[in-house]
Amino acid sequence: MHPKRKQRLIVALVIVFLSSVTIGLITYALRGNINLFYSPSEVAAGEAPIDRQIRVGGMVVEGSVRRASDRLETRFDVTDFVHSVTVTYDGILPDLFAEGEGVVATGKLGPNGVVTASEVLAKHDENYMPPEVAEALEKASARGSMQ
Amino acid sequence: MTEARDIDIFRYCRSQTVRHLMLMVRSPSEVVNPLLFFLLVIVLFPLGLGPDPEQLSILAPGILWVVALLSNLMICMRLFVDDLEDGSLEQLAMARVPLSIAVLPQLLASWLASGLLLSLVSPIFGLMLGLPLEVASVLVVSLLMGTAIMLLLGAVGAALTVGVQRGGILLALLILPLYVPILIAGTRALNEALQGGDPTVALALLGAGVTGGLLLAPLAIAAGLRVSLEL
Amino acid sequence: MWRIIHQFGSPPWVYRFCDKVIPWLMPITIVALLGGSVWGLLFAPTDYKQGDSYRIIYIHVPAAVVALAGYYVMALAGLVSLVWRVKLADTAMRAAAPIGAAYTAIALITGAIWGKPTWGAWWVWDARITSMLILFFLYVGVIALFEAYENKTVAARACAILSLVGTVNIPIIYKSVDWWYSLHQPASIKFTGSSAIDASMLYPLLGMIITFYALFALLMMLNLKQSLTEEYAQSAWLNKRLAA
Amino acid sequence: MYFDSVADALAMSGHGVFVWGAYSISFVIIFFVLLRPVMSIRTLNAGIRQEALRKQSAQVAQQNAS
Repeated sequence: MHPKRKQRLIVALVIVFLSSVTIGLITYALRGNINLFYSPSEVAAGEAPIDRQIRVGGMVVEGSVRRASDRLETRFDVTDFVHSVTVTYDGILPDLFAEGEGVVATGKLGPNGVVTASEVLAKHDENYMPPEVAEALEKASARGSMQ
Repeated sequence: MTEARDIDIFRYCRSQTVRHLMLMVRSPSEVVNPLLFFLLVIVLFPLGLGPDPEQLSILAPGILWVVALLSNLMICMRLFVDDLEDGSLEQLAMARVPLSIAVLPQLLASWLASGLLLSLVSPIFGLMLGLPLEVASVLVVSLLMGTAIMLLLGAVGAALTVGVQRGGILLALLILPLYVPILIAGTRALNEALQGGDPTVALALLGAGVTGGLLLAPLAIAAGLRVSLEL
Repeated sequence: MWRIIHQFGSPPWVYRFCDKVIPWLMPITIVALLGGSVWGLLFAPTDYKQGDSYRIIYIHVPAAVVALAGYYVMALAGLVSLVWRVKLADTAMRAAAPIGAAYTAIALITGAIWGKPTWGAWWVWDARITSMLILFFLYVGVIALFEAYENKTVAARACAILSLVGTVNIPIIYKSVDWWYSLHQPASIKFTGSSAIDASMLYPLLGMIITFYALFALLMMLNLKQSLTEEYAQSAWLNKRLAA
Repeated sequence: MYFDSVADALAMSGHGVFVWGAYSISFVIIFFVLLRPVMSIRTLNAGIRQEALRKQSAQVAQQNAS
């Protein structure tokens, strides 16, 4: 083969090789669980690793918030409406933290299935509506569930 | 003319790499200084944070990567400066080999002298910061790939700023934001390894960065050098 | 088709176009900006969860949306200037950078202020905030690189390369930071299906987004006009136009 | 108006500082990016006009002299 053409062929092959490796590695990486964010169902199924920093997100179960009388510690359940997981947190909770609201807790999952959080952040959802609308929606859903 | 055009780019690359390596051997301070900087800054952290090994090992991945990033920045600042001054950069641009390929030998030589060396000695620094020996392999592999991407990206910035007076701070401003994904993937791989997780995902992303960077960065470097040479 | 492109490449034509459009775009934009803010501040209903602090959305979201779009405008101008060597594309790119930086700054500052009552922190290293901060540095980098070169034609080409490198990196940066840590809510305005935002709040928000785009266009034209006046101070067409 | 009184609108049930602060900072930034080119164009134009006048008078003076 003409040396010039041979060079071109090699350069083209190198480009093809590099791009296929790039695509292959990216697809491999995307298939792996790269996010350390777990839903309570995943925690319940034992998918979350124990004793390492993870994040658990979901809704705070209504009526589950218990505050210790002598310390700052708070216990509450976080649910994704299928399973729930108990979270304990020793610190000041953000303003928007409330029962029935979304939170993201960062902490370690103990072998007893309780997450000891080092940080709790209120995660506000993407819904924006006037209070009257929210009320009406609530009423509508209450009526719907009664029927 | 046709004879002159038929230059063997592989032989050219090989000889250029050797030439650049010889230049570095002749002035070893350029090789040793970034390593010394790496060592000095790493020594500063235990002195500033206190010698508690547990606390240090938590911070170690971040410290190692940030310092590797900074010493890489130091190398990038010097990357094309001498070549521009003695005119060999202009020769390179005029050479019969495409500029995007012609810059590769210098990058390879710089990486061998900086990234490779730094990665290979990094387990020692890791030990100083309380990292267990088990994660040494992940540290070395992630740094090998990370320093390569950083050099490729940094060379783009160096090519753009080589003609500018006092381009050092400017280079940092241009390049450090682009280093963020590398920093995240690198520390992630180490943290995964430290906590008994699976570092392969983060390592795969770094690998993709190396190959993707090898594809795209030379084009940007060549374009940047042409701008700096006002060709 | 080619005639239009040719016209966009012609400084006198662009100057005249800016001169014609600015006098009516400026008052409209300012009125829309004030009107939209009053609507969002005083007339839009309060949110059922966040209360009144959500009203920052009418500044924060439009600024963030246009800041990101502005980067692509800048990179596109850079591409045109690199490939077709259109001098006006250089000027457009230079015009876009400070506006983009200002929009990013607004998005960051209002985001921080909104974060305090909602998340309980002025600053969280959330994916979108961090990417926005990096976007800000990219804008500042382009401005600084342009200022660093003596020869402005060379400077524009260097900036074009930098902004193109940034374009490749923005999705990667966003993805990597997202992977690292995320707190932001998902997008509220959806083009398919029903929006998660009530109509009484959506309309002022959409109005503000359009207004911020208009403001971007206005600022682009002002900056373009300024650069053209600077570059062509000696030219006959400009002198004639100013004398008239 | 959604609010009952001006005081309510200013207070915004306790979030007033944040909301009004965010809006005013944004408007200050917008004001400055808007003002910069406008002022710059004004001074540039004045300079160009002055230059043109100077040239014109120089021309007239030359004509008078010749």
